[in-house]
Amino acid sequence: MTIDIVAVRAAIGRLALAMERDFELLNKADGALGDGDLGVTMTRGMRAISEKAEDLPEDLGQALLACAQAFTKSSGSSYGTLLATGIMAIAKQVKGETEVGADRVPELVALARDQMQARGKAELGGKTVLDSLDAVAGATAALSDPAEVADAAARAVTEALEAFRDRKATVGRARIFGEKSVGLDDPGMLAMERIVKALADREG
Amino acid sequence: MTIDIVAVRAAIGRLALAMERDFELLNKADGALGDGDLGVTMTRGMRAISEKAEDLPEDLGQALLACAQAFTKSSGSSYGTLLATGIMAIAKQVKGETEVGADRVPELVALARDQMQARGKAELGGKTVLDSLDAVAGATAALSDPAEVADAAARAVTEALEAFRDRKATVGRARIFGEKSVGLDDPGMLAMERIVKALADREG
Amino acid sequence: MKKILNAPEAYVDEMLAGLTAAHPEYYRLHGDSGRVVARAKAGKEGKVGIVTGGGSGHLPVFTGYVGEGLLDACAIGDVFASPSAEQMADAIRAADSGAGVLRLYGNYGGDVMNFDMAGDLVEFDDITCTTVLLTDDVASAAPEEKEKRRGVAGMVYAYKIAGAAAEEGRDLEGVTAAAQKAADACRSIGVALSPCTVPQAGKPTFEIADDEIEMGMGIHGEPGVWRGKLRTADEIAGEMMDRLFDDMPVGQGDRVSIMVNSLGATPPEELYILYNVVKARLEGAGATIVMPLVGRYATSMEMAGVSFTMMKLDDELEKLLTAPCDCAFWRVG
Amino acid sequence: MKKILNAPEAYVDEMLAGLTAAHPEYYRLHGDSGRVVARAKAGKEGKVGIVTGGGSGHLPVFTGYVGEGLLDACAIGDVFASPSAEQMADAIRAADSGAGVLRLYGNYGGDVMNFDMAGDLVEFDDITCTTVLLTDDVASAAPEEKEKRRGVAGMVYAYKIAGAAAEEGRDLEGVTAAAQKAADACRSIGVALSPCTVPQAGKPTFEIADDEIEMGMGIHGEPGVWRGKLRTADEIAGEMMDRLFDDMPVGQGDRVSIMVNSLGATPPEELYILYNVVKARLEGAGATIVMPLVGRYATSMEMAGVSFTMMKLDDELEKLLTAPCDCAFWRVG
Ligand SMILES: Nc1ncnc2c1ncn2[C@@H]1O[C@H](COP(=O)(O)OP(=O)(O)O)[C@@H](O)[C@H]1O
Ligand SMILES: Nc1ncnc2c1ncn2[C@@H]1O[C@H](COP(=O)(O)OP(=O)(O)O)[C@@H](O)[C@H]1O
Ligand SMILES: [Mg+2]
Ligand SMILES: [Mg+2]
Ligand SMILES: [Mg+2]
Ligand SMILES: [Mg+2]
Repeated sequence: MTIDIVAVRAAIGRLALAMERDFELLNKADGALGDGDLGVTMTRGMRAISEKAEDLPEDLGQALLACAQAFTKSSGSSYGTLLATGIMAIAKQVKGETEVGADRVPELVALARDQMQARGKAELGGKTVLDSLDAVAGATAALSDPAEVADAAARAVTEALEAFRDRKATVGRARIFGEKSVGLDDPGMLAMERIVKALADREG
Repeated sequence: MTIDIVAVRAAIGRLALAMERDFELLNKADGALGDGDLGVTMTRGMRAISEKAEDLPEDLGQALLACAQAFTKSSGSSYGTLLATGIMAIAKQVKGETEVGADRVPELVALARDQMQARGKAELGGKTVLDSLDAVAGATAALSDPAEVADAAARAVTEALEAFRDRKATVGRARIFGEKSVGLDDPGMLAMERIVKALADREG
Repeated sequence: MKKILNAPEAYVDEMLAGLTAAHPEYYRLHGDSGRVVARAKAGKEGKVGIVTGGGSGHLPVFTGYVGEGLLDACAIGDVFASPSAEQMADAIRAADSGAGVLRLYGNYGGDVMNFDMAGDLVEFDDITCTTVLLTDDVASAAPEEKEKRRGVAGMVYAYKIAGAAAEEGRDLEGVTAAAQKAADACRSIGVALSPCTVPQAGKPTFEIADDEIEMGMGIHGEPGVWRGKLRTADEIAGEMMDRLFDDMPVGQGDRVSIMVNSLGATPPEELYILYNVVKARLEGAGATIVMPLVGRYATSMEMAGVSFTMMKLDDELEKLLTAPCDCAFWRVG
Repeated sequence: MKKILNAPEAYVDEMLAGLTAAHPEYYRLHGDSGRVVARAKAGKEGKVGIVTGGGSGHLPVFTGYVGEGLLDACAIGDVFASPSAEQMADAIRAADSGAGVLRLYGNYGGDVMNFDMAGDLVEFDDITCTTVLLTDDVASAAPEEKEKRRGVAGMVYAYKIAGAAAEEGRDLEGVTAAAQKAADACRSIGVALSPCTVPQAGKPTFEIADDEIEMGMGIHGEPGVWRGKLRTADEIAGEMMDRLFDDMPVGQGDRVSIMVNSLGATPPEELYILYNVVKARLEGAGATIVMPLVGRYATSMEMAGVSFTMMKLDDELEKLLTAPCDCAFWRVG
């Protein structure tokens, strides 16, 4: 089983639903360490993408580029811009392809991570979405079976969230909370946990 | 017994004391129907006059003019300006005299009332200090014995206060309180009651 | 409401010290009462003088409007309290350059008595004075008792018109007539959302519930026409325009200037939201808007709320309104 | 805190509609995102463009400073939220007249990422961009981490300097260098007395007791350096000046401009009271004050509080600071 536009559309559907469901959860997490808009960013962004889902071209690069642009237009929040940056990086990489194997996942996630790091100018290990992606890229490396990739990704993203929970935030609005951020989930890592689980179809 | 500069100095002393004593009372009455500064106006004004008391000339006209000016400089409140206007009117009338008989009181009070009315452009009967002065002028008319004048003035000013209590204010800041002013003393009438009683030495 | 100050008694004097220190090119203290502000550069010789006065706490009103094409001098009292007649007389003297002085101010009892008395005082200096009173607040008395109305932000328009007329070289009669015409052409209405605190009183000027507003409330907290639940910007602006139009109808071809004024804390963002309705209503009535003023022109310290002032123009008023003026808070041309 | 608005979602769009309707001689909406404001009259052909951007709720920052001798265009987000990269790209396009565009804005994470991405987007249009970030808030990071500091009211000085440099006809490199010099010469510190309410959030940005203030608090309510009892104006101003002087010593013969800025609700009266201390401290250190700015230059809606921004001048900066500029909120010359 490979990833094609049909799979992308299905994933968009699952993700959009998950983000409607997690609206309050993400706002609340961001409210504790930031400005409380992460749920808004994610539902708005996914609604914008959902509206385009049916019209997405077969070319995965073009399709993902359209998704990134829809997300970017929907808000200017940090997370939205970072996600769009990551999706755009993947889009460029798969331009012209209509099918992508599960074995490409680690490479593409790492690519997104790197581009997002360049955009946000933050270090790895800073308790941000980058650490979630880093964990996913690491855990899926060398895997190629779709189910195994999905399992590993879902497990890794949750483990990263838990592993970083008791560390201090060093980046973005959360940084100003300093010691108070210890024990609280980074909102961006929490959001990425929900995103990866929805994409991997490994909820609950 | 006539009124000379010694009597004026004694009266200033009594009045200044009374105004210190009634500071809160007058602020409160003005607070209910205005901006709550009438006690401030009166103590400030009387302090300014007291400072000059020893240096006042024998000429009652000159002495009262100095009192009026001291009061005017001390504040710009309506009551202060009205009082100064009244004192100035009396000052002009007694210019050059060093003694004034008690029989002149009704004439001088009426004069003050008229000049103050011209300054404030308010009708008699409007529940203001003018009505207090009008009552005093009326009650003392045709009297000449100092003690009788003092008694009549003190009685009249209290009666006026009571008579107007249940009427509606029509002038100054109190006007905007409309019906709510019924049952409340007009602060300026209350102040005049305290003033007249202190001047007449008929406290309590 | 918290205030940044030293001693309450020092509030006004320190404020004036800072104002004149920050803008020495516009303002200077005149005389020794410490409460008279005059232009840093005297007006043209032989120009009619214009003075105003009133309580502190309304910046830019009153002192702020001393400047070219505006006022010559201003007497300023304690917060929300009239200056003394002596101070007003000093202001009149500062404004006089031989051509007489217009006293142009708002209709408040204490101010009126003191300016009248100040007029008596300066008679000795052979200064001729005239008076124009602003009575623009439609909420403060019925049309039949128009002369009892308070003066509010309409003052700013009157300063502008009178100032421009004086700058043009008109004589005292001419300047007074222009000011009176401006005063007659202005109507205002305010709505208050929250009170302010007079430093020496130390407590808010009035109490109002967290979800209430008061339509027509005065700038010192004088009672308005109704108090009720907070409404939408469109509803608030709509009612305010209704009340202005009821008092001074506006129709096809009319030219009007409109001021959307913050009473202090209300931010410009909210004024612009209101302006959409103001504009739609005026243009809907067939009028043309000339030089709309949106901002803080007449305030009550940190009070939240807004006022609208509408001035109907004829050619003369429009020319004077758009003529140049310059002070630290307002520049035209 | 009560606000006058219609729907919270409509706040920014209605505000921009009102702003451009009230001041059509200064501002126009550009493009169809509805969130890009450009000069009504385009700048000189071949002039370097200057854009800024950031969240709404800070008027006159950011949009208000679009104007001659200042900015060419501005992308504006929801209240306290970054505009999107697309909107910023549109603003850059509006500002460009072939000589390149300086992105001049405050150091906030979202804004930085979006302006960078916007730069990527306009590369396709062959527009050369440079960047200068304001990091003037000394309370937001230690001197060793100066590059992490937030940008606050120093932005206004940087707009003024960069705008004047561009108007002079300097090239992109020259304008960028002037802006960077201005940014490097600015230090700010703020103190908050009360919060404001973001319309869509509906509740105050922070809570603070009735007798407390927070020194160094950010304009969105970011924690400051201490929270404590309200003090006198002299003590507050004294500590703020201490913190500025600690970060950027000022001595004999220095020429500095100083901004005493209200965060919104704090009235000018209180700013002038503070200015007395500011002036005494600067002159006491032997410095000369050039063009002090006292007023509302960078706000957070109805937040009560003040900020001080100090800019040390050399001949170049002083010349650019005092050069003419003109927008609806500020005029020099
Ligand atoms: N510079 C950065 N680099 C990496 N991740 C970042 C950066 N800034 C923010 N983030 C991530 O984004 C999340 C916050 O996103 P968001 O709520 O959109 O921010 P804001 O509302 O401040 O724009 C953080 O929890 C963090 O995971
Ligand atoms: N126009 C007027 N004519 C007569 N008396 C007046 C007038 N205005 C005010 N007063 C009197 O002055 C009193 C209020 O004085 P004061 O507190 O000094 O006024 P304010 O503080 O409003 O200047 C009133 O109670 C009334 O007796
Ligand atoms: Mg956020
Ligand atoms: Mg945000
Ligand atoms: Mg009173
Ligand atoms: Mg008073």
